[in-house]
Amino acid sequence: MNVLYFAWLRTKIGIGEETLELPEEVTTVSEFLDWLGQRGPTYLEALQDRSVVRVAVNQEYVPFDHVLAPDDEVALFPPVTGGLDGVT
Amino acid sequence: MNVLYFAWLRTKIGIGEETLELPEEVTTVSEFLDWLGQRGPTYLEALQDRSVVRVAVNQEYVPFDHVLAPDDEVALFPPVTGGLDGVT
Amino acid sequence: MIRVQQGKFDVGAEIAEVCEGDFAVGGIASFVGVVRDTGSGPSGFMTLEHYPGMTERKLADIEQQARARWDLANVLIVHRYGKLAVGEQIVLVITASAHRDAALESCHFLIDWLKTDAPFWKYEEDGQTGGWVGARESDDEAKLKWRD
Amino acid sequence: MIRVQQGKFDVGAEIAEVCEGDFAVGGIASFVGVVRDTGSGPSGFMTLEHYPGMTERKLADIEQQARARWDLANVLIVHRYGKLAVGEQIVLVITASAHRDAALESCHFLIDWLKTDAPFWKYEEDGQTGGWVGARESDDEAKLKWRD
Repeated sequence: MNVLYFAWLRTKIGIGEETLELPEEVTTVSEFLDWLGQRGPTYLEALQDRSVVRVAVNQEYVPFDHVLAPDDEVALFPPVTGGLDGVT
Repeated sequence: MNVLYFAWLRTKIGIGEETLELPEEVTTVSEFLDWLGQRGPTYLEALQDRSVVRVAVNQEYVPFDHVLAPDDEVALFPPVTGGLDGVT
Repeated sequence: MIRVQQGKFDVGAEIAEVCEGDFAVGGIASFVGVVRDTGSGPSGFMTLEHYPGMTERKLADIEQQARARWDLANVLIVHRYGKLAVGEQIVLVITASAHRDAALESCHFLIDWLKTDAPFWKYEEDGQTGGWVGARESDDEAKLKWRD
Repeated sequence: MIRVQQGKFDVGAEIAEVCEGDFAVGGIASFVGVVRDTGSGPSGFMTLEHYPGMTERKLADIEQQARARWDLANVLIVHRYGKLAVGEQIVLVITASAHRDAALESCHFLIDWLKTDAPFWKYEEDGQTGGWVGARESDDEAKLKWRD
């Protein structure tokens, strides 16, 4: 499975992209995040507050109970801060 | 008194600008329009429907009972059709 | 800032200039009006007559009204007059602000005013016939929405 | 039409192109967003990160929503990413229509969406320190007004 990280999730985890083989018992996004957190302290710290983690599967937002497929592109990122910058 | 004509008032009367000496008894815009209409058939025709004649004195809109002064710049024109053209 | 001119304007250059060096400006709204095809086909044209002097006064006045009502860093209104072909840009309104709502709403307000109250008269020609354009009532209604 | 790019855009050229040859278009509304000075002074800058592919999908989707809601002849959204200095143009929205309300309202709608939902993340730097920008709640409220 191809996994992408953006913004501070990327800088905390230290990489922007990796290919991971998920164990069979990991089926939902939520289970995937639990499993990912056990891969090391940087993952654990980056994923500890789930309220600021958004997940897209194949470039569409999904809820945490979404079921993953082996060929999915999974992206983890903080809530978007919007594009437009200059105005209130 | 300097008198200006715009749009179809200009094309009907046939000139864009003229200097006129008003008789003493002509004091208001309304009296001025009556007097102007007697100057010839083109004036009469142009001014016959007062509801489509707008008057500005010294570049400000004035009502028909406005009192004129000898040095005024008086402009006669139809209701404006606006600047912007392309959109509804 | 207002300008009444015969020549074309350069939208990109005007937008760049309107907030040059002003780093508090975050958003610039603009509206460009184009001479439409009024059924005469793309070869038609329009002549815009105005009252030099009074036009500038009226435009400057509406700019002040917009500035009093919204928090604007800058305002530019450029209006052309003279003979304009179908497809030509005729009017440009730019409003710059730190607030996107202020920029967009004031731009809308100015455009509604220009559509109805700008002291211009239009003469339309399709190559064979021509005529002065009359006032439109529906535009006056659009203006009423800006009343407090 | 949507574009996500690193390089600058030319507002005037984009506006001219958006209604090139379309004589039914009478008005073109646009909005240019500029990188503001967030207190770091005019020498600060911002890096805009995005998710290539998803960004384009999301922008194309909101364009379709605007076209479904308003009678628009054309829509262009250009959004930049990468490192941008204070004062640089960051986003451009152009909406062209035969109706000024449609052009201006849809432009406002798209800008509100871009401000809140465009899939970008901002990293601000003032030369010494830097940090990721958090989401803002007040912007979400602005978006609610477009709900039917």
